[in-house]
Amino acid sequence: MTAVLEVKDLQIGFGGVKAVDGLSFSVHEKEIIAVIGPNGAGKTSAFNCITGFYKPTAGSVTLKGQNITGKRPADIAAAGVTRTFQNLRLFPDLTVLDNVRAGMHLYGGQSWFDAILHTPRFRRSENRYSDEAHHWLDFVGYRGPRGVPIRNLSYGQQKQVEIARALARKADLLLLDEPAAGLNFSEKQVLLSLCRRIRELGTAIVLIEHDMGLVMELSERIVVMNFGREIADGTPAEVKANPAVIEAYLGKDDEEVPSHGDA
Amino acid sequence: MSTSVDKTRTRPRSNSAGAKLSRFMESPKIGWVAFAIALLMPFIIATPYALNVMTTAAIFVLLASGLNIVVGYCGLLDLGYIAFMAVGAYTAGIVAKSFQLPLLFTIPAVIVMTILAGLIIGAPTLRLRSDYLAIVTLGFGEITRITANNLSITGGPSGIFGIPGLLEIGGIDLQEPAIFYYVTVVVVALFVLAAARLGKSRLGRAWRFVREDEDAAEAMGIHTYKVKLMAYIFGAIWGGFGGILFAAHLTAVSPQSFVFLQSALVLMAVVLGGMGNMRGVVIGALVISLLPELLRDLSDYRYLAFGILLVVVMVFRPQGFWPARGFEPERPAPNEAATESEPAPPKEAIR
Amino acid sequence: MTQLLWDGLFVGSFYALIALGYSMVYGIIKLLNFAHGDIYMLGAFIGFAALTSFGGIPASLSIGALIVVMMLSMLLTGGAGVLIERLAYRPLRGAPRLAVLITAVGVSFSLEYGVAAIAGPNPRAFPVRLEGDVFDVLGARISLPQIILMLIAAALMVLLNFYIQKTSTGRAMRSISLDRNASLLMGINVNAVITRTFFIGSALAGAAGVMAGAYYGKIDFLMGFIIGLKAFTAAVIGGIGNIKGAMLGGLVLGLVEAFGSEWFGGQWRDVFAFGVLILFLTLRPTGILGERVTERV
Amino acid sequence: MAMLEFDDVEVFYGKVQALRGMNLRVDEGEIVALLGNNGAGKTTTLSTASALVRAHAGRVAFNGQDVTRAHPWNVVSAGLIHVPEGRRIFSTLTVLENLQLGGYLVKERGLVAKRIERVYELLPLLAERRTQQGGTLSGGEQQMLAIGRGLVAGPKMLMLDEPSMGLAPLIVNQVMQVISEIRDQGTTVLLVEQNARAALKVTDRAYVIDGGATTIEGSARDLMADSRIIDAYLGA
Amino acid sequence: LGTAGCSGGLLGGGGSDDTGSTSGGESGPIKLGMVIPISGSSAPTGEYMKNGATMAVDEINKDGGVNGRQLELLVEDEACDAQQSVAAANKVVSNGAVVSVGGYCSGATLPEIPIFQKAGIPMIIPAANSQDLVNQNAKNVFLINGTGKQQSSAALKFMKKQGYKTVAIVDDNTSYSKDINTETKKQIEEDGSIDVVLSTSVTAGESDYSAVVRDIMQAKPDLVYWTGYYQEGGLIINQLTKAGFQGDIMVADGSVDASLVKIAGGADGVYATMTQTPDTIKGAEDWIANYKDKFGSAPGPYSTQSYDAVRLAAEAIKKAGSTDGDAIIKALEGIDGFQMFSGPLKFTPEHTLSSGGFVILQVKDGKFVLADDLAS
Ligand SMILES: Nc1ncnc2c1ncn2[C@@H]1O[C@H](COP(=O)(O)OP(=O)(O)OP(=O)(O)O)[C@@H](O)[C@H]1O
Ligand SMILES: Nc1ncnc2c1ncn2[C@@H]1O[C@H](COP(=O)(O)OP(=O)(O)OP(=O)(O)O)[C@@H](O)[C@H]1O
Ligand SMILES: CC(C)C[C@H](N)C(=O)O
Ligand SMILES: [Mg+2]
Ligand SMILES: [Mg+2]
Repeated sequence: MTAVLEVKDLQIGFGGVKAVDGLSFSVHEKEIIAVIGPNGAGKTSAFNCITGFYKPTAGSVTLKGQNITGKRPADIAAAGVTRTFQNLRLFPDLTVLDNVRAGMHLYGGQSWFDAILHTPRFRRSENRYSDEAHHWLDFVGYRGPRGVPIRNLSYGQQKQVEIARALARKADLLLLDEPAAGLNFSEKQVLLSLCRRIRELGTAIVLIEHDMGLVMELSERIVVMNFGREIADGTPAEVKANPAVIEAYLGKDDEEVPSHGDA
Repeated sequence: MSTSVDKTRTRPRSNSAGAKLSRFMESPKIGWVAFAIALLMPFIIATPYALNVMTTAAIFVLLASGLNIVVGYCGLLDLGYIAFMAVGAYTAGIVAKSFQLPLLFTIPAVIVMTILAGLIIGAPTLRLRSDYLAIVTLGFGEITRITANNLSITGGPSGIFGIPGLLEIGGIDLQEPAIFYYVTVVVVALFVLAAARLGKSRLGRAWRFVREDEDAAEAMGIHTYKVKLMAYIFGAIWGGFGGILFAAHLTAVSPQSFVFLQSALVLMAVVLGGMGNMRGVVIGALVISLLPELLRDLSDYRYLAFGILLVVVMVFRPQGFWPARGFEPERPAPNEAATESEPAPPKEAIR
Repeated sequence: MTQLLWDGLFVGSFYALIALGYSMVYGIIKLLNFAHGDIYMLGAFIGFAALTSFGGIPASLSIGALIVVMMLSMLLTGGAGVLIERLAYRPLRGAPRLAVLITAVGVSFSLEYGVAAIAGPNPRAFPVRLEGDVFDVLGARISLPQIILMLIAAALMVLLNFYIQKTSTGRAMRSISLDRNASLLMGINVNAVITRTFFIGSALAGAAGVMAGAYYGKIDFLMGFIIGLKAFTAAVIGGIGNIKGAMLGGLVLGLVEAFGSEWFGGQWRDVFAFGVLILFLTLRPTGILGERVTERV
Repeated sequence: MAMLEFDDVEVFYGKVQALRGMNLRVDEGEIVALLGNNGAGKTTTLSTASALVRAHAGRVAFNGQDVTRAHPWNVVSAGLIHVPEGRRIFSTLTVLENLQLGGYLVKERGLVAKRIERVYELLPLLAERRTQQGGTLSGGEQQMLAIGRGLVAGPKMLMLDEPSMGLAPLIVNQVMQVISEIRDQGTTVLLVEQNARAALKVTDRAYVIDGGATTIEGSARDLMADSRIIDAYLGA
Repeated sequence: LGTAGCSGGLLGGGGSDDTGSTSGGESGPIKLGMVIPISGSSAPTGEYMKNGATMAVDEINKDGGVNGRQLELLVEDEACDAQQSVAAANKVVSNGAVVSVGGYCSGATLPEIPIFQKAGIPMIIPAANSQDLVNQNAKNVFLINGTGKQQSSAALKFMKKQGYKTVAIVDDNTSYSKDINTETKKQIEEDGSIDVVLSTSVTAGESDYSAVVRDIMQAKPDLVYWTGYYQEGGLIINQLTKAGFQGDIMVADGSVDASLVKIAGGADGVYATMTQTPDTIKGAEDWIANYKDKFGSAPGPYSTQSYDAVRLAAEAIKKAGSTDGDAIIKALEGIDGFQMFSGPLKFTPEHTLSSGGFVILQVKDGKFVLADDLAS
């Protein structure tokens, strides 16, 4: 299997704090990988380095053999990475459909010239944009209204739209930052199957998640971070049994771990 | 004046009078109606004064539609927009006067100069957010005006006057007030239509994404710098054409015409009309340019009344007269749905 | 050279005083209050009206009278600011920011031409003039009134800075600017805090108006326009919304202008000043003390 | 005695109706949980109680006092504190300043400082970061800060909107413990939680909200055995 | 729809029923258009001008009008802005004006010329005096204020008489003011006996002019010549005095106003290049008293010129015996010896004043009085 993403010795610091401190891991095609770790371990910062929102102070990020370290977010997106955000980042005044269309920006298909003249090319591409927007909303199982501004949606609905927007990008690699936060049990089940269907599309997934049930059930491999470093990397079973992980993250008393899958 | 792209997506709606009206207001027909009214106006009243005021208003509509691209679509608060018109007007005036050319032939020069101006103003401002951007554009506006005021090629404080007309062919002088009015209306209508269409395209959406959240836009692969520059360049070209018409209309160009207040007035037109919605902006521009004329008879109290009216209007319609609609039809019509149920499965990733 | 520095700082301290109000109001409701310069004008006219209605003031009493009048003017302009906020800005809470900006321009027109309608369009000579000894400091001519005015300005600024940074009202002002709804959940009476902000900001502008009237001797209904723009510029240079930044920005702008006209001549001064501003912001997009954009993704 | 009471409350956002005859009651000293799907109206319920959102019909009473038409600051000073969804940290203020704002209406000076110290004890991660800007905290750290900020107010009743969101499992337990502790010290709690398993462990009672009204109500123990709840919120 | 409503209302409000015809008609009042600044920073002067013109109209009407018809003044605001002045000029044309008696800001007056020219309407410009107005060579344009060139030669003449060796010239960056600055500098340099040690501009509308004061103190000229308006002029005089400036100060006609003295906090000794004003003309006391009576305040700059512009228009219409533009122009060209405040009138072929141009005034006891008529 070829590596879709290779992260090597990644580092980023803020003032004195080293948020990410020499992180390395790789993701292979069609893999689903979870990144877990205590709050403030540097998970989101690592995502930000990979997607260009932070410029790593050291280390490298390689996407399908192409070095994307330190590039602009837009270029990295064009190279084939897409993401969601921990604190939703949708376009609040734009409609649900338009938000999803944002993910299709790289499809192109029309120039401003086409737009001014309303050429057939323009009409064709606009129809495609609309059709696919509906398709992706259907794909994530979104049931809410589609022609209204995002700010009218509840938190959970917005999370779905954000995933639909990311999917519309059709990237090789999808980074999800706590996709299950704010979802209840049945909604998490939907998310679970959604992730599997995404993998079937040929997209590798890296997700940050605190819901252990979901993580254990979904991921092939788990990377555990603490203080910016990797403290474990292995299959769910390996990680679950790793004393360092229990100490830092899961807690000793298994009974007390609130998760949905272990009951 | 814009055509809806998603024609197929209109749902059957109730047929009450109100619904009919609102459907009409949102349909492309309204643009034609407005255009027809503009063409018929001179048959109702054609004093030089009326023609002059209407021509000025039309030029103002052009400016507002250009600024709407920058502010309304892309969210770049530009407080020096009038500088683009200045660049257009001065370029046209200088070229036309020194080569004794009809103004029409200055268009290429104006386009080049305004694009240049757009780039110069755009480039350093790309990293700036909202209000820092506002002051920098304001600064550029002032720099443009003061420079024009101090250079001799621009005629210093008295500016350039005696500018040749647009064109004179076979006894028809486009400069005749009535003819000039028609020329202006047609040009302005085309530009407004183009701006509205741009707004409903991929580029137009990209502008909105940048306006709403630059980071998220970047994450979707939208090169925010490029997109912003495009907004400046389009805004600049619109302003440049406004400048040509302005120069032709007044036959004179001088720095006082490009003071900060003018930029503020164009911005008011955009906001008052409804940012981001071309129809609203057209109305806003008409109101802002015609209101002071309507209030002329109040003489001393003219601007007092204007100021109070502005406040009152905004208090009652904070979103502007005709705000951009945040809604679109939900689903394709059933006959279209057939193709939709089986969407093209996403194949390879798009680079 | 020292003269240049001194002149720059003196003008700069006026800019700073007005920029403060600009920055405060901006800080709390993200409004570029274009009417702020006109409050300064209003302050000057209130001072003018008060002093003329006192009748002739013996020169010996003038400083005392001036301070009383300045207080009065601060009170009234503060009140005017509050009224404007109540009538013209509050109804637009939650409306797009630019809508409020337009209302502000409307208010600006109304103030300018309202005063012109009442007091006439003619410029007025201020009834009291600050005159005083002139000292020679390192080759610069510095006059007593200049020193007094700068001291007053500095005192007002220091007080204000303390108020914003150290008191809980100040903290509330900053929190409202960041997230109004969350501030409500802290139990902050947002309306009251905004009112207070407008009062303080406008009162400072009113004070500056009276001071300018007494120092320069001339007031007119459009006097707030240019200085309003300057204050806006100063506030931005300093990092808009930042109180210390506004003071610093005012002083810097004063100096930049002084050097600009020295080096390039008066006609190019503003080109130079704006050029410096643009260059500076290109290198440092959030102004001198502007807070780092810490929005995380 | 009823601490918080909703009588047939209706709330609209423009044309969208979010609450349709909401009835709810939280008694003094209780911990009550609200469960429900996305968009059910949980957040709206809390916002209505804290007067961020105005009810179009019905009545909301806090501690015997009608707060349907009150201002948010009146509600806060009456002792009802709302820790909002999505944290809403003041991003450029420091952790300490954020906490101080939590005590905005507390008149005694020393009291705020004392409570802040207490928060640092409960959530030690915050103590390490007291001078860091709130906006630069990690998601979970922000969540802790939001909860801490609510505690500094010294609430009679605390409403928490998804407090466990984004928290590591260890911390979730910690937070749930904090919640039962403050109840033991006399604070009533209304809790919106998607992590129903963790929530029901500490709560006395729970409501399920659907379509803007409560549909199921019962004691935590009963609900944990209710198949409808298990299917939707707990998992087998 | 909005378009129709607005424009319809607008034009209705315009109150014009003749469509596009520009002839004044042969009955009803004879209309004089006056496009001046009523708003903006030049508003005060607009007021003075309007009053002066109104006074003349009333006097003439009281005496039975012109050719048996009454005069009517159509005043429109131009705010010193080209765009507004074009609208205003079109409005007075549409409303049937036969002569234009306005024009204060040169920049705003310039674009009016083609409009009035096309309509065949003569313009008697009471104040605006940029050389550019003359350079247009429009046959309908008549300037009854001295031009910038004339003012500059007057200034130079006086400087030489006084024996100044060094002068500083300061303008406010408006076309009128800069025009005088450059023209004076040019003439001084051609003449060769005086040094221009400083020629600079300030920005109008500010309060602090320490920069230019500093430059002047450094250059130490014998005379400072301020070519802008009285608002800034007063401030600059004040700030120069405070800085201890010892040389003389002279101002141009835009600064001749009682307010200059008040703003400066005393300006005794300051010279001015100016056409005669009522205060300096013997026998004008009655006129001033009348004006005060009528408007409750003293006349200001260009009250007299506007008064004269109306009287001149009336005279020309009377002589032409009609309201036809060409006839009036011819009549104006033929006028010789018509008495105005500035002296007997005769136009040069360029339609500027041939005599009775500039004199030197000086502030004495807070009032501008004649210091030198430059006759010799
Ligand atoms: N821009 C920044 N400035 C200062 N410190 C930062 C910044 N970004 C992150 N940090 C710090 O770096 C650390 C790692 O943050 P990060 O957001 O990556 O954590 P995380 O693993 O995603 O945690 P969580 O699970 O709580 O979301 C945190 O302690 C945070 O305070
Ligand atoms: N500002 C708003 N404008 C319009 N509609 C809104 C707004 N906020 C919420 N709604 C609508 O009101 C309904 C209830 O929303 P609410 O946020 O209360 O749900 P919730 O139960 O908290 O959901 P979640 O678990 O996703 O947070 C939803 O259908 C939502 O679309
Ligand atoms: C002083 C005035 C007669 C000058 C006039 N403002 C002009 O522009 O010509
Ligand atoms: Mg995180
Ligand atoms: Mg919610």
